[in-house]
Amino acid sequence: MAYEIVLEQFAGPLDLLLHLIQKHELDIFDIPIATVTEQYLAYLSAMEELSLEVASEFVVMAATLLAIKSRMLLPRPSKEAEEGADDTDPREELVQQLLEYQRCKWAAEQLRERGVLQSNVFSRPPLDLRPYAPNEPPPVEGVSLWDLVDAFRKLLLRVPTEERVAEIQGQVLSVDDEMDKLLYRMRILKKSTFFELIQNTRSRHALVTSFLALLELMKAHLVRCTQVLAFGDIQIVLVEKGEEGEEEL
Amino acid sequence: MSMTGALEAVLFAAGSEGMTLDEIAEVLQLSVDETKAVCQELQQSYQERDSGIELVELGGMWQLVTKPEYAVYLRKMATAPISTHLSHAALEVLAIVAYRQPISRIEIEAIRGVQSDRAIQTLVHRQLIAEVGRQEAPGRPILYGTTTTFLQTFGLRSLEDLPPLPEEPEVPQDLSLFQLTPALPRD
Amino acid sequence: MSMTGALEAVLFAAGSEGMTLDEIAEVLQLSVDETKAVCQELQQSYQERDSGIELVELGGMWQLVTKPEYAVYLRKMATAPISTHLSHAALEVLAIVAYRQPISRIEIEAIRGVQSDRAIQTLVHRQLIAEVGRQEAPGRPILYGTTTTFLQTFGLRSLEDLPPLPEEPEVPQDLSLFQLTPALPRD
Repeated sequence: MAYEIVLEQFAGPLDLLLHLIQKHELDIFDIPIATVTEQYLAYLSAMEELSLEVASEFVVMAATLLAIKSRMLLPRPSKEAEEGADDTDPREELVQQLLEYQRCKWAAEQLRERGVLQSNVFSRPPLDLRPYAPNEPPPVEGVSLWDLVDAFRKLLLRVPTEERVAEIQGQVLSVDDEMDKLLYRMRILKKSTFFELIQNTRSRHALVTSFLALLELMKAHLVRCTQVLAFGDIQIVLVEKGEEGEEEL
Repeated sequence: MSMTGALEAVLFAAGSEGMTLDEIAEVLQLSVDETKAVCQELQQSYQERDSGIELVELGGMWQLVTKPEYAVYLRKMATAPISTHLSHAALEVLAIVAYRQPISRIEIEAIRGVQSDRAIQTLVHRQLIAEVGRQEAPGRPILYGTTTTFLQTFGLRSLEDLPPLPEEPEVPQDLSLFQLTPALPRD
Repeated sequence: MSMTGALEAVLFAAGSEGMTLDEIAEVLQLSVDETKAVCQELQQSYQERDSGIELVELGGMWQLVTKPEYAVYLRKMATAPISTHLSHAALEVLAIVAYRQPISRIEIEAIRGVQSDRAIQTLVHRQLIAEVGRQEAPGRPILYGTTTTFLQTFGLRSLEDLPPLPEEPEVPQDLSLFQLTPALPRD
């Protein structure tokens, strides 16, 4: 199936969201946020299963969706009760972002089509006009050797990094491994805050992986998360399932 | 001898980068208005006969190019034009810069929702966008704008030739997305 | 579309090198006899109208050239006040040729990311670079190198006097991608 190829085509989380909205013929001005969030998370885990690298932006969007979803669940203050209270639709900002991104995609497609048309047009190199010049051109003045070297140096800066030679040390972090690690720690701690649990994480990439792994653990009902205070630290509790957890200790 | 003949000879010699109206006027010893009239006359005559070339204005430069319908023959020759193929990401960034210039990297990324530095670098390298100034903000971020190469690459006389963006607030509530966005290559 | 139109487009794009009848026949997918007939037809049509160019056969090569009567304008182009300094593009190309010679146009354009034929033409015209050979590749592209004029202009005894280039800009080895690019402004 063409699943993989389709996944790789997404230029970013907004692209993926637009795709979901279009595919399910949803109203962009009234997004059923619970459904979209669910589908979005399903795509992310599919990407994981296919070992595609999930960029951190996709994870950030997952968090944004979850945040909107939870805000939608809060009772809206009645209009008489709180005048001027913040009763804007929690989806508003996202909708605006999606609309702007949609215009961006439209414009990109216009450009692509024009580029294709223009690539059908050929020119020719300029004619060597030396035979028509009666005299030798005047000598070049005002450029020094350093201008030359400087021009080359600036050029090198303009060349994209991927075309230069550089060694990049890769470190593959798999969500599966991270799930095992987190579960192991949770079996010791039983209860932890998110911050405690991930305190050994050194890079953002690792942080993202840990976060994804935690989401997976929640999905598998192996841990439960609670948040007592708004913006407070998230409490993570191991879901006890018989004795297997005990045995490993 | 005719002025259109002279213009054709001159533009033929100038080749791929073309000439501005001022430059042509200087060589032909005509006023700019007269030059423009001769350009239009030559354009007309290319349209009327079975020529293989035509006169176009791209980014303020007048140049002779082959007619698009003959591309099939030209592709068989080695002198293919510099590839315009750009990645999805690069095209998106380019579209944003084209319509929202001058614009900073941070602003581009806010619209796209993803890091865009690599795409920006590619576009700078291809000289489709360039630094046009600095934002009066902490760190004085670079502001990007499109270049003449951009206009030439996409067959535009000027930025005014860009198709107008679909407007935002007036989008009727019941307009389906499919009407808004033409044929996206998606399932 | 017409065969003379196709021929005109093909010869226009072929540049100053011209093409043999065999090569043209191959591109147009015609027999050599048919090709010759189309060539003559195009020649005829250039004579009949006020064109600035014509089709000639020189040493077995068919090529488009400007008509001799318009040479006066080309002379004007050639003697257009040449500034004594070099454009930014020309300087960049010259730097590439100096450090990477012998090098072809395609290779120069790959490094710069943009078409460079005009800058190359300028440098050839200013005698700072010259053809030093041909690449063993399809179309046998011209290879460029610097000239004695180049050495004199920059006060060099030989190419060995060229200052060594700074090493490739260092990419910090252990910098993670995320440290390189600051976080996106998100809630």
